[in-house]
Amino acid sequence: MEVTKDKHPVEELTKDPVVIDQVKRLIHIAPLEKILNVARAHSLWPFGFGLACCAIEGLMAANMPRFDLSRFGYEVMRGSPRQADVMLVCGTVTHKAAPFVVRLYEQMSEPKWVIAMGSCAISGGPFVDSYHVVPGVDKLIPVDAYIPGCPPRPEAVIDGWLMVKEKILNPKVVSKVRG
Amino acid sequence: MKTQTYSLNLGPQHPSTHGVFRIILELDGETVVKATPVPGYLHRGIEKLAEARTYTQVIPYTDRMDYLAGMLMNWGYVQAVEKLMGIEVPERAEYIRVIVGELSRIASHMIATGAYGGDIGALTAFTYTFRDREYCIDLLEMVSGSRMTFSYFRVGGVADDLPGEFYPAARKFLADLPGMCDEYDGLITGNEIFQARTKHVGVITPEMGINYSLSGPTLRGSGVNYDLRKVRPYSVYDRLNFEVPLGKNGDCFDRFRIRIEEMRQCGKIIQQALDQIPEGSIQAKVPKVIKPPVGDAYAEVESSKGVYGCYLVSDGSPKPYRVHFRRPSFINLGYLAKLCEGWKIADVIAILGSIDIVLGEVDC
Amino acid sequence: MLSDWGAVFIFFAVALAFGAGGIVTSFLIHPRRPTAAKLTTYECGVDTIGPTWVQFKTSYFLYALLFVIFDVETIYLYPWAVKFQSLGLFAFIEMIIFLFILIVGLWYAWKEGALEWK
Amino acid sequence: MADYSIPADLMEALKNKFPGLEIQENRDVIVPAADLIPFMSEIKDNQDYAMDFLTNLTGADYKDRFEMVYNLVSMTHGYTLMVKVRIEDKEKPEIPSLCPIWGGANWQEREIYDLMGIVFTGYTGHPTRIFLDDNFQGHPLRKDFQWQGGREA
Repeated sequence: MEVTKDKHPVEELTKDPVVIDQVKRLIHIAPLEKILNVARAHSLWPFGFGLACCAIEGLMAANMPRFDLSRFGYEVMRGSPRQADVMLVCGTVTHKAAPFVVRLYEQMSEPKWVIAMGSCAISGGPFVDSYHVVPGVDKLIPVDAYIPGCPPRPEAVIDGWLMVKEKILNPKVVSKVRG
Repeated sequence: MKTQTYSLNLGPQHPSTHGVFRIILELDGETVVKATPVPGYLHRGIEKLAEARTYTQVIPYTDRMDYLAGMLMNWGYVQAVEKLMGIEVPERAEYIRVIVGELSRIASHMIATGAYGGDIGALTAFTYTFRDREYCIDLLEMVSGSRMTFSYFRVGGVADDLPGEFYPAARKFLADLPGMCDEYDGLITGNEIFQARTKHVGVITPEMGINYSLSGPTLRGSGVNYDLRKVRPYSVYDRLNFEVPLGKNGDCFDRFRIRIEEMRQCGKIIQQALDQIPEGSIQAKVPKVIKPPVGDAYAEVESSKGVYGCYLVSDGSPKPYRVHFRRPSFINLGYLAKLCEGWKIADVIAILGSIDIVLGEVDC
Repeated sequence: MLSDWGAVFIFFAVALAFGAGGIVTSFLIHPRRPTAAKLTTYECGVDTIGPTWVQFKTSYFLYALLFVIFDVETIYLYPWAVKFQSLGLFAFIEMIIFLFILIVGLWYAWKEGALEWK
Repeated sequence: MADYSIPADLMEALKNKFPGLEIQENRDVIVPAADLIPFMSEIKDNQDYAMDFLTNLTGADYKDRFEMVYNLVSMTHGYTLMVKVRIEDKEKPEIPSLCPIWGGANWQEREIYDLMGIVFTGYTGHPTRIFLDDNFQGHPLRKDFQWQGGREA
């Protein structure tokens, strides 16, 4: 997502700094993208893309009564990439599955995000030495949030979702070192 | 008017394939003319990786195969190593293995029940079964510290003892279990839409089931009484009495119904095991570095999907020379191609759901 | 006289605006980045196999046709059902005849096997 | 563990019907590749053994030979039997397929061909890969298989 520039339109009208500061303080023209981002961040539609064990924790357990992802508004699980916002890659990406992982990512409509869940999706995990495993899904598609664990607990998955929300609301948060 | 058949991908990315499993369906309208299953999208080469690991390091790979019943996977592998080395597992460890194994079976059957309800369209069933599975997973987490990939078994015993608060929590869970199973019966089994969609669909005859080496609820749904815990009792199963539920006409409905029955029987088994568990050590005398004698061994365990076997070849070094896992989900799928012919697309999803496959185990 | 129809018209306009509004605003503001890969057909993540424009069975068409007929029939039933008491016996008989004609049509379709899925 | 193997007298009957048989001390049976099919159909059809359930079918790659391992169970009598077959020819390993006898052998044989490279003759549809792509070079479970893992040094 390109970062919108913070130029205020009043700067074309006058060069007087005092006026510009007052107008900037009073009239806050949020670009349309920022408003949409607030709406998007609070109702992301996950793309149910269960590969292996993490799918049970990330797609199923996190959505079910005890951990209840719908408290955050992310429970609408879509089966097709056309209607999904976030691609939750949970499980091991193998060489045979790599082409259709990339294809599904490309078939998703903008704006789209990717969460790599579990050590298999992050770096190949326990199967990194295998002849048939892609060591990390970020070798195929750009990833926005990584959730370590094998499998990560549903609470960690929810924390991953909140990281993506944080990233959507103010993109500069990416550069801030967390924790 | 002659109609052309067309090919459709019930593809790797599909809500009802329980993971990345692909069936190329040749369809004439709605009816399946030919079905070609294509597994392999999750093939991680566990058997090749196991050859480069020591005997104890292979244990975490086993419960990433059938990640719904991790304990039973550990059991199959560990039993093969013990048979190869001729180790006698102490009494208490055997009882602990039965308790956590049956708990893992309950958790696996709960997902199978909920997912099958979801496949047929009863999405709320999934919520109920998962809510109860969380209680079952709490018990297993109390014992092993992890929710799904336990790696709790060791060659010659188990990692550590049952914690003190496990017994009251387990008894409370066992008291609620029959109520949970009645709830699933009332919610799913009794639903006539569910029955209309699953009765007399995907019928497996006993002869075909045996000929195609099917096992577990898939085979017992056709009335074949083949449950390793009864046919060749291993561990302490010969001291526990329980019945093996059998189906009558081998259709999707029977395969589904006996899974709920099996959950009730698991409750009875755990009850008896909790009553009879003796005191004592939980780990046999095993050398620090496990070097089995040269030779091979094959041992089998009844996992929630069927007979789970492990064939081990040792050349005396601390690393296994060859490890082969007999995976029930993989072999149960061998019959899917013939089973789906002639049924409609919706029935194919019902049949695939009733065989209850887990892709980590199919592709190994 | 006009005001009565005016109310109906306003109701219709609001309904139209509500529906079309959502579509138009989303059309205006959603980002458009059509890439070649994005426009390929989605079939579970893999390429389609074989020709997809095939002659398929007529039962799809017959089912849709029967549904449309009986859907239209229920539209006619609604106004009648609303004014059921005040219309009296004559309208009741009239509607029964109308229903009977359609039931005969359904019976014929059923006998001819339009509903079975061969 | 109770002993579920075939009793001695039935084993003797097999021995003299198939002279090439070699019975190990733990009652595993080594069958020469030539009369694998007759042996297997004998123990399946002959009601004394009634080995109608093929539990496991796998292969192992040793230095001087390949070895196929079949585990069989008799549903009626409850016997279990492990049958081994040695394939001396390492360059072109071939063995008759058991699919005509047990349908369950189909996928397991395709898996062994895919990962080990042992060709199963006498059945249409073999040998085809089941897990890996058709253009995958080599058979991973062979000891001489070279591959490049994902671990950055």
